[in-house]
Amino acid sequence: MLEIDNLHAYYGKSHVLHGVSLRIEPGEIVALLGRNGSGRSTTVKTVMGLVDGHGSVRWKGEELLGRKAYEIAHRGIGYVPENRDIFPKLTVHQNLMLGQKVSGKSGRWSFDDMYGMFPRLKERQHTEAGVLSGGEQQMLTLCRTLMGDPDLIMIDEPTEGLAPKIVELVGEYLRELQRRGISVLLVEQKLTIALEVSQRCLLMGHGRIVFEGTPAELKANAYIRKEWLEV
Amino acid sequence: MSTPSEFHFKPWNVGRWVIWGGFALVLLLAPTLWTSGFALTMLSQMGVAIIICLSYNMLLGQGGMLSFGHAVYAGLGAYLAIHTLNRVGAGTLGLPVSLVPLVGGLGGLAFAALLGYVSTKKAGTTFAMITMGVGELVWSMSLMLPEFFGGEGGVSSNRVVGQPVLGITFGPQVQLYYLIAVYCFVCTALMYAFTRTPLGRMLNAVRDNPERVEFIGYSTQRIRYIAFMIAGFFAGIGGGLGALNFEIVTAEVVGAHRSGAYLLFVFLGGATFFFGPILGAILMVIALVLLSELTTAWLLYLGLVFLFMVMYAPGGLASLIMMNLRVAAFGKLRRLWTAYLGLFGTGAAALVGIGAMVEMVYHRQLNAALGPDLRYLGATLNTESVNTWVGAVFVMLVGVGLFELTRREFARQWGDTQGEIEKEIKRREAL
Amino acid sequence: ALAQKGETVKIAWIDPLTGLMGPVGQNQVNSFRFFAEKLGGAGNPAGVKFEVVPFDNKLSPAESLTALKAAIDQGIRYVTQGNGSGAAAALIDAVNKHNERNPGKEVLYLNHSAVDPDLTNSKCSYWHFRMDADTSMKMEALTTFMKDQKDVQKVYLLNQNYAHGHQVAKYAKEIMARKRPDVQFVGEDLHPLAQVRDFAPYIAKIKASGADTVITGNWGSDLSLMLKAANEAGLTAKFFTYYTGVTGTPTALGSQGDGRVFQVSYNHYHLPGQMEKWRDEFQKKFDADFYTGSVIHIYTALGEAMAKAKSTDPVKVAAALEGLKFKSFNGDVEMRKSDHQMQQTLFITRWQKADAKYSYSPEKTGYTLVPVAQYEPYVASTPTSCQMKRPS
Amino acid sequence: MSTATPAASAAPFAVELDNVHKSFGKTQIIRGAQLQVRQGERVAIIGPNGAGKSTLFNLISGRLVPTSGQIRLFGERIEGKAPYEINRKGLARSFQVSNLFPKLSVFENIRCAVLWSLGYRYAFWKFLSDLKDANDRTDQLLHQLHLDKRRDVLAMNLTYAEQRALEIGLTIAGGSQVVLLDEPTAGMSRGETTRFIQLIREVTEGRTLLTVEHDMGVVFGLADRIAVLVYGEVIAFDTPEAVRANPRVQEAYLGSVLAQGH
Amino acid sequence: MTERPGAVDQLIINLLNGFSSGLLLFMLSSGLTLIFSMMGVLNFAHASFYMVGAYIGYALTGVVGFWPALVLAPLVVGALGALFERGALRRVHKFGHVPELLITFGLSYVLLEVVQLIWGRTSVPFTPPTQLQGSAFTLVQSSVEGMRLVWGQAPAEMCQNTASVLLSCSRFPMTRVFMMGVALLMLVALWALLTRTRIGLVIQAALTHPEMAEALGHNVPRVLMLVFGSGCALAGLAGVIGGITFITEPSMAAVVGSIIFVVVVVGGIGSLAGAFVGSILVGLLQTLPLTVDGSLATLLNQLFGAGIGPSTPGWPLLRITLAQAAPILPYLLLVLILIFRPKGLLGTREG
Ligand SMILES: Nc1ncnc2c1ncn2[C@@H]1O[C@H](COP(=O)(O)OP(=O)(O)OP(=O)(O)O)[C@@H](O)[C@H]1O
Ligand SMILES: Nc1ncnc2c1ncn2[C@@H]1O[C@H](COP(=O)(O)OP(=O)(O)OP(=O)(O)O)[C@@H](O)[C@H]1O
Ligand SMILES: CC(C)C[C@H](N)C(=O)O
Ligand SMILES: [Mg+2]
Ligand SMILES: [Mg+2]
Repeated sequence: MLEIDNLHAYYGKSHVLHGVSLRIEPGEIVALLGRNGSGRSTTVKTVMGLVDGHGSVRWKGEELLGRKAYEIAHRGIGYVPENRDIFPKLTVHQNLMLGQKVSGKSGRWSFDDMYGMFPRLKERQHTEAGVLSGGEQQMLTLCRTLMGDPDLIMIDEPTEGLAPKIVELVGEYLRELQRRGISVLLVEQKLTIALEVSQRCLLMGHGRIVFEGTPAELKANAYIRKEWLEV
Repeated sequence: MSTPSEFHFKPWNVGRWVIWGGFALVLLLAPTLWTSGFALTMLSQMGVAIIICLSYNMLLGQGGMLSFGHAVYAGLGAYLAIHTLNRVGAGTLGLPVSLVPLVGGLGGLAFAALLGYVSTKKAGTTFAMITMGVGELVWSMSLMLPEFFGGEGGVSSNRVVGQPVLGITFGPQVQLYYLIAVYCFVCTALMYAFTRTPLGRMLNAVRDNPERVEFIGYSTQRIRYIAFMIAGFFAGIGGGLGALNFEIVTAEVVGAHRSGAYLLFVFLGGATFFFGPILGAILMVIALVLLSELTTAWLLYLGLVFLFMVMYAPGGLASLIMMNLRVAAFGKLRRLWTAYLGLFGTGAAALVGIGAMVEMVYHRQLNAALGPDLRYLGATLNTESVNTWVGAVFVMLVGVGLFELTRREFARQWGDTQGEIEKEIKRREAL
Repeated sequence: ALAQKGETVKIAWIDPLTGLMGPVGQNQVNSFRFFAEKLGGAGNPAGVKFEVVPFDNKLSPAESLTALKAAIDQGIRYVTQGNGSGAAAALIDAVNKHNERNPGKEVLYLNHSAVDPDLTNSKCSYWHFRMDADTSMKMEALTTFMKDQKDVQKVYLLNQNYAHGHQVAKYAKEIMARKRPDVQFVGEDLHPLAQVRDFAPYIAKIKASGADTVITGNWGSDLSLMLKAANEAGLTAKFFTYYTGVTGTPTALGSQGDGRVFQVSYNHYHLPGQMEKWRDEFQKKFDADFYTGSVIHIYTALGEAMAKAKSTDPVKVAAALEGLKFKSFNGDVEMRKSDHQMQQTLFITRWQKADAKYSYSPEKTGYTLVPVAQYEPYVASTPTSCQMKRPS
Repeated sequence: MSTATPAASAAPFAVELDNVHKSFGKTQIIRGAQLQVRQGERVAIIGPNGAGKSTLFNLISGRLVPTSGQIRLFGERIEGKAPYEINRKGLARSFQVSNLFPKLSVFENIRCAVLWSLGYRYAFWKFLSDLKDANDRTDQLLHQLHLDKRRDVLAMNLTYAEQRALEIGLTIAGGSQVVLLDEPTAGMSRGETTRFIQLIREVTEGRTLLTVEHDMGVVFGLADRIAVLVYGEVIAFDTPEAVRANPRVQEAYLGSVLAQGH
Repeated sequence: MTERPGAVDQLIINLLNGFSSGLLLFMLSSGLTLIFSMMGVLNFAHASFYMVGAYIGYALTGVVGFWPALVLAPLVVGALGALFERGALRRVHKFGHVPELLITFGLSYVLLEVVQLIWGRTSVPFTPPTQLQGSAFTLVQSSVEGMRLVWGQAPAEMCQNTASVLLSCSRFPMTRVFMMGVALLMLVALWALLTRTRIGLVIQAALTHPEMAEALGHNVPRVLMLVFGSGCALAGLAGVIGGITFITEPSMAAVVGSIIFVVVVVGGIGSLAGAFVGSILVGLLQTLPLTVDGSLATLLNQLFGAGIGPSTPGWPLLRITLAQAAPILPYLLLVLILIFRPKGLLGTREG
């Protein structure tokens, strides 16, 4: 339902994406892997309308490029940024409230689902989000985006700064999404959970997709891993 | 702070010698280019303004301290200076007139030490508001303490006192101008030197990220405080020179309007570069003194200039200049000059049109009785006749229209050049 | 056949055109232009033409000095100013210095409305001539009038906190004590100039003091807001003022203070003959009221003096101006030699509905100032402490 | 895997936490933490998210004041002192999210951090360019951090990894004996991480090091001893092997991930 | 009885005056604090919008009559504000707070000149409608019966002293009562808007991470425009009411210019309640001291008979009466608050 075709993106004048093409089917989890600076975040941001790009990004048949971020969000795409971007002055609960696009409407998801998934947040729900621990903030962003009830959720490095145990939790969380029929674009660079949860892996390098295949294929292909993931 | 060490600029740094030499030369020759007495006072006022604006930028540009009360320190310095001058005049104090500004400086320093202590406890908006409050306090005080502030009439004095030192009485304006010029040069040099010192650099650090500063061993409050006092000192010197220049000091020098003007024009000149405030100061004198002589609509023009400058050149003049210097440095300015020509041409046309209309509106409101005719850029406009209005509108519309077109073209070319420069830089880094 | 016949005398007008007193200044510069035509050329014995060159001093002493420099550069030798006694003092000082430092380039300062008595006493200067009547003289006239008003018993002084206001309060107390020892000053206040939005507290205070009379030098909104608040609070005291006439005040005043507001001035709207024509012509031309009568004094005095001196050289003219006697719109006037303070007739006027007899209504308010008393120069004349230093 | 060097085991204590408590409002975050780190030791602090690791660092570095308990640096009590005072006593820290001087060049960033330790304090009568020692030390540090190529780039224009490196640089520049690093390798790829650990080893050579990490690879690669913080308490403080074996730690923190990978 | 009549009623009147001017300040500062706290913009043109409101109210009154104008004028001003936000402020938002502040600075110049071009440089006769003219009530203080309250304007004979009784009447004008009423309504309305709606949250979120707020589906630009617009509208409303209560002239902006910042900061940035308390406090601080003619000197002399006179050092300071010092008290308060409680009285966060 999301088709990216030959996408180019620039920061000022520096050319970052050199024709990225990929598609995501309903209800599948796609992992977007790659080194630092390979352009994964940029890809996601461009889809979200936070960086302007050229080429085509079609969502359920509609062109998204040139649309404003909030319009895109309203069409059912959720975005979890890599640097968390929680609203520090608002409480945890208020942050979640802002996840909802329309007050009180969060479709498939309720506050309790969230607190159920990450009990830690329930304990902290009335503290200013700004003082949350790194990990707690990470959990909060995940939940906040879900409250908007997206059909596709693009998550940028969710396991970063999480305790191993929580990392597993996140894996659980992703499968839960899938169970509820939500597609996921998972941006990762450590293979940790990516290989476990995803159906397809895309590998990015220098602003291009350099490999596409199942986790198994990626595991098998030592050369590609060496070339595009490890040093 | 005038330890000699600050003067041995790197001898091999030619560029720096050229710049400072040029600066000195300009100060030296200015009065020979503009000779009239009025021009001389303007130049003198510019010299004073330069010192004060530079001192203000220590806070705003280098320390990220938005002060609404800088006039307080320049002003109180001025008052102390004028009182000192009167003492000298009365013979109760033996001090060469040329040193009186230093008294102003010490005054500024003292008050900055006193009031700055409370102001610099906090940063950000809190700091801004405290300075505003302190400013208003001092201002209202000035009306309540005529003994010191001389009430509405202010304190006046005579700078021709004591026996002339090698024939210099400071009677003639030009002699005073050169005194101001010397102070201006030295203070500018000192303040530039300041930016090259440990404290100066830490001040930038405090501006960018006060929290981290605390974790590399420095007390942000202390840094702000010291910087504030130094700024106060130079502001005071400026004030003292101003006192000598006018031979009168009135309460307005500590007023909020002054403080506002310093802020506005420092920003207009460009707070992000050291020399920005110098441009700002020159503009300030031109705008406040000359412009009001030229047109009754000066306040409107001033307001508009600010609106547009802030919108289109938030870095101030200085940044505009530096951007073009960068283009020049990469030898691409030649490519842009046609675009610039078009820009200025059409822009001028638009301005002429707009100016004509503004002037006519004002004329109709204020001087209609003096007959319909209005002198404007050598031409005579009849504010009654429809034709002139149509004409003005036409000129304006055409001007604006063409300007917009050329602007687009320019923007495109500018974008390209910047892009190439970026690439070039990347390439050089790669090597 | 006079030497200077047909010569053009430029006068630098250094007063506010923007800010607080902008409107007052605008009105005054128009007055100067208007009478430059009327009294220029054939209009004066010397046959000189007058040209006014306005400079906006933004009511600031320092700016006034810059303007003075500019004027001198343009070779202008005559300067006039009037709004703000502070600027006036600064100008006197600067003119003194200039004339001392640049012999042969002397400049004369003709003061049209700055009324601080110091200017012709402690600060008096040979190069300064005041055509307005100073605060003390006006107070003399005012108190002479109040002397016979038996219902004036308890006086309250409410003034702007600046030179002019201070002077009014000071002289009110001094002179009243002399003329009406029985009058009791029940209170005094100084409020910041043009800063007060709400006069109710002051009025409440006046009521509490039980005052039946208020003396104030206030002008502009400071005066009208004061009277507005007085009405609202039901304070029925008499107000004795200096500047009810200046631009903006009549409009703001409106029906308030009908019959209870008095003004002291050296002129009023209903002077007979030539003055009426000029008043109406001015009104028609500028859609404004002519109240700065001293403008006429200035031109006439210059004309007379230049004729007498057979020259437009400020030094000679200054000499001729000293002790000059001539006839002006308010009768015989004299530029007193000892301190260069014009001696002239003063009027007390009252704010009330315009009627057939007193038809002219400032700012078309339907109200006007009608003369209720008139005092010969000697009545309001005050002694001077001036030690005039004349160039040898 | 390095084990506690015999030298360290005898050395005097650098940092001591004695029954430290910290609560925000009514929520207790640190509940009587006990920890004693010897000079020259490399200690990793691990624990679930929100256990209080960063808070602990904030308490030690003076960013926060403990509600109760003692914190000693080289035997001297420092709780409640201002960050800059503590820093002057020889303790420096890095931050979980890079905390640099964005509008200053890389070189300036580091030089700012060396100034105080070289005794230039608030001097405004000396030229920076004349401070040979400061400039040399800075250049040498840049070389160590592999940032000498980016010397004159503004900090805000650095890539993420470079910013992390600079963050470490700012921390160690002052030459403090005790160094606290909060998740130094967070957000780095495996490859960079390995390089980075190497870097940290070099630059903190011979100093006392406390670091917070979630990446077990890093932890075991870097630490002589590991302290496990759970709900504001140190539940274990021992050699990596021992900690890894400890069932409480398994249950509270590591989970099963440890089995696979690394 | 010996006591002069009019002591109590004067006190009451003074308090009422203090409150009413405080409430006008609140009308102004509520808008300012709204913009300040939610957009982080120090809107130096706020007082100018107050003036514009008065003038537009005056102009509209001529066309549609006062009451419709009372509603329309604020809307017009609000629209102007929104327009400015859209056209200018939005562009400079990314440059940081100082440019934002300076652009409003520039705007205040332009507004002043434009108003003067359209309506002239002196005051315009903007009078209250008949319903609001005259007194709301009169306090009649009698040396015999004490004080009582008469609605409307007390008949003259009630105030005439007779041989036996001393009487004094103090009236309280309708306009002020109206002003107080509107201000209180405003307080309630705003409070509802901010606490009962999500918009407040969205704005605060946009303050720190605008991009993220958009990515979550909130139309941030429009919200900001709304906020700025409503802030200006509030100023406009205050303008219309201030215009009829006091005087409609160009300098009316300058008079309130900086005092409203004092109010906002003293009360606590971002706190509506704070703005309210601050306004009342400053209002009282501006009025009550005016009634006190005592100075430090008199105080010391009376308390400990310290023979302070013109010869005493520091006499110029000691001599100043509280009445004269009144104008500076708010600023003194500002500085003290910022030093000892930078959050402001009811504020939640610093700067
Ligand atoms: N705001 C920006 N301005 C300029 N260049 C940028 C900006 N953001 C990213 N870049 C550059 O674009 C390239 C791709 O960045 P991006 O963030 O998409 O990489 P990534 O794959 O997400 O890596 P990581 O997130 O691990 O750093 C990098 O070279 C980066 O330096
Ligand atoms: N200023 C504060 N006010 C209230 N609670 C706070 C404050 N600072 C931290 N906390 C709480 O203290 C707990 C510990 O935070 P801390 O940042 O120390 O966790 P951490 O161990 O660093 O976790 P992570 O590994 O995710 O960074 C968190 O639950 C956080 O919400
Ligand atoms: C013209 C007047 C309103 C001003 C007055 N003469 C003064 O001294 O300020
Ligand atoms: Mg990324
Ligand atoms: Mg942490």
